[in-house]
Amino acid sequence: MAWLTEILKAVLLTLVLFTYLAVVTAMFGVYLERKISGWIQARLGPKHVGPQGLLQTIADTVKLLQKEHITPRQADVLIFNAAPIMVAVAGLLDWVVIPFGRLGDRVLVVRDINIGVLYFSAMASLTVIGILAGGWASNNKYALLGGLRAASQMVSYEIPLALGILWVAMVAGTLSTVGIVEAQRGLWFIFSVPPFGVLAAVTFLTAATAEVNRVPFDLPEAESELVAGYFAEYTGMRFALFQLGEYAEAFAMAALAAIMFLGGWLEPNLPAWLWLTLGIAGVFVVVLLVVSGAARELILQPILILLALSTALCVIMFFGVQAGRSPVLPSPVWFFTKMFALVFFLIWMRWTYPRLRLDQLLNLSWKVLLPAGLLNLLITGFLITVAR
Amino acid sequence: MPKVIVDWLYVAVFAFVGTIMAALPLGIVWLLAPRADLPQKTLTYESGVIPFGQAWAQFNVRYYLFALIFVVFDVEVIYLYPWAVVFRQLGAFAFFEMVIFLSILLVGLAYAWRKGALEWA
Amino acid sequence: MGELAAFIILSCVTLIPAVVVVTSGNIVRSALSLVPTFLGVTGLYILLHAEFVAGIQILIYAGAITVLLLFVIMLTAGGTGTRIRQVNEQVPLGAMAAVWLGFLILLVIFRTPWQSAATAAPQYNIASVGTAFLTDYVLIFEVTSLVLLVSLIGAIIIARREE
Amino acid sequence: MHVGLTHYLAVSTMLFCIGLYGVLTRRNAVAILMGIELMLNASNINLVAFNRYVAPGAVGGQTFALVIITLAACEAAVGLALVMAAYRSLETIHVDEINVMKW
Repeated sequence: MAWLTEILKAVLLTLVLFTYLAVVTAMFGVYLERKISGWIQARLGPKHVGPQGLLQTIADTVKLLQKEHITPRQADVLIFNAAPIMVAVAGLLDWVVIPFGRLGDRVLVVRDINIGVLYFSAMASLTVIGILAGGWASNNKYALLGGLRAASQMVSYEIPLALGILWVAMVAGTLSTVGIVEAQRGLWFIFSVPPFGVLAAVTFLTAATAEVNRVPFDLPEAESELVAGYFAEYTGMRFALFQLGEYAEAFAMAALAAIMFLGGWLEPNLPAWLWLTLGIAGVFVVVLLVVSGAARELILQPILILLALSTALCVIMFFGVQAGRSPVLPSPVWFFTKMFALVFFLIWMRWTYPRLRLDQLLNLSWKVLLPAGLLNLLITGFLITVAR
Repeated sequence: MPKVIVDWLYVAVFAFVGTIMAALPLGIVWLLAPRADLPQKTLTYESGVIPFGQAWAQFNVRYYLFALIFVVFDVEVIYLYPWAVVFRQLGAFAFFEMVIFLSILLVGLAYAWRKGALEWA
Repeated sequence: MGELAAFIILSCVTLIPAVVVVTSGNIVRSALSLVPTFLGVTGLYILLHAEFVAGIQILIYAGAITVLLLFVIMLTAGGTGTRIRQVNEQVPLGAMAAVWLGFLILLVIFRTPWQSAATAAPQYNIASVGTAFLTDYVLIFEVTSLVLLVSLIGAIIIARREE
Repeated sequence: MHVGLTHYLAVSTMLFCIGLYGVLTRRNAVAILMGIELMLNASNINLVAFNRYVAPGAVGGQTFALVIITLAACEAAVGLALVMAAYRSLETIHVDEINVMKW
């Protein structure tokens, strides 16, 4: 009965991963988004529920659970209900191949599927159907228009996304996510074959941002034009499921970027003196900010916190490397650090760039990213072939 | 059991249990949330304006053109995956095969570009 | 035991939505029912150890062709198709033809003594598929790109006519 | 009971016939294309099954399945472009109403 134990294990892992997605990506993700957005706009963000507003999204979830489900009279009820579930499940399935770290000989991943990154892009492509179905089933002009816009945008950026993934698969020579991380032991892929690694990373991140419909590529949801686009008619928990799927996917993209370009769970392999220099520089800046009184400025406080955290990391790393420990910190710490750094980057982009127009958006995908991605593949392939 | 089967058994269980987990909050809402059917409430939302006609009308054909180009290039990408994994072992020959493959497709992209199929206007 | 159970479940996941695809009066529901069918076929590929084909099946069929079909439905009939008769007058004839053909093929299949070579499950991987494409089937590989080019150009010309 | 080649062939036959039924009875051109996709899927199951049971060492069947997936995508792209063209000049996508040879 080997398969029965496997199914039981799989069910348990599903529960764990779903809880992780609901708590870490959806709830904490929304909290982070609101808090960081607040900081960038020099306001406080959520503050009242729990310490620093940490429990705000939990309160929101409880509120959403008590909201009435409104189904528009003219909607196709079955598809209307199935669409958010499909989007959420597609977001969940992305995470099957994401490795969180490595403890001893065990890699912390649900399954290291042989065709890992291909699997990832296949699952990411399923979201489009859920969005299109939801937009259509609402029988609302804005929703359908938003659904069509979202679908045409997502399919346009699926190709550059795949090209970014392929670049990594080519350099690593494998499609397995664990294999890709292991292949970066010497050098992270963002630095390999310079400058083409950076180019591939930029292609991937741009396409990933568009794929999850985030600013500056948020036309489908443009709240000022389309009243939230394809989920205009969704209320309460169904709306929350769409959000869950979207945040799960956004975090999965950040996680995949960390795995493919930033070495995943691997520790940065820097000499002790560099850690020390970085740490001292960090301490210096923090002290300068506090002494000069600039730290009392609201907008500088989050920067101060981030700076203090990274300074602490540098100092810990310095002492760890001095003591000859390797790795100094458990690997999941690094994975999450990199993933959250990329999530922070996504939120930062949101408040830096204005929304693109539809024609600009499509031009960027088909006329810039696609040729650039293909050329990047060919040139890197050529270099690798020559180097042999 | 072979690794492939176990891998995808997990995927199947994830899809199945994930669906149940996602449907669960909808069930909780059914238990907790109030229900009051008012004709105004289930009206299609169009920013307060009384909706006219069906939403299920026609849209611009350009959406189709982009979907079309996407399908062709998505198919092209599936050939790149096996190539990316093995071209190192097969050497220069495999590389130039892919160059030919891609240049034929780039002709298609150039054609679409030239004919304005990539414009949104 | 487990294999048979998985096979039966996957066959149902494939065939039941397929029946919905061809019988539903609502064209959008038909198109959306294609998704479970394609995923069921993906599962059958997995049972046959063809992992790479399975991944491509999801990526192309479920992720691209279904989207294309949905686009065309929404750009032409839209949901208005829900209230229009979807079948022609050939239903009895078509059903007879399908059942008869199915019966014949099944008869042939069950009466043929197939030479099953495999006992142990083979281990396929993406590298062997890639090698096959780049060595034995290189002509097919290159011609495929021509087919893609021709269909891209043809479809653009047809879809853009009279603009 | 062991799952063998005949099981897969039987399932693929059924899928093929369901697709055939759809092609024969539908008025909507898009629905006819869906039927064709089902039939192509059935043939793909056959190819992969034969690969696994008759020639397990080679990958020819899988390669051909990939080629058929490619052709299915091309067929869908061109077929649906025809549907769009017909719709724009004749305002219908029902094949029993498209009965002029020239327009």
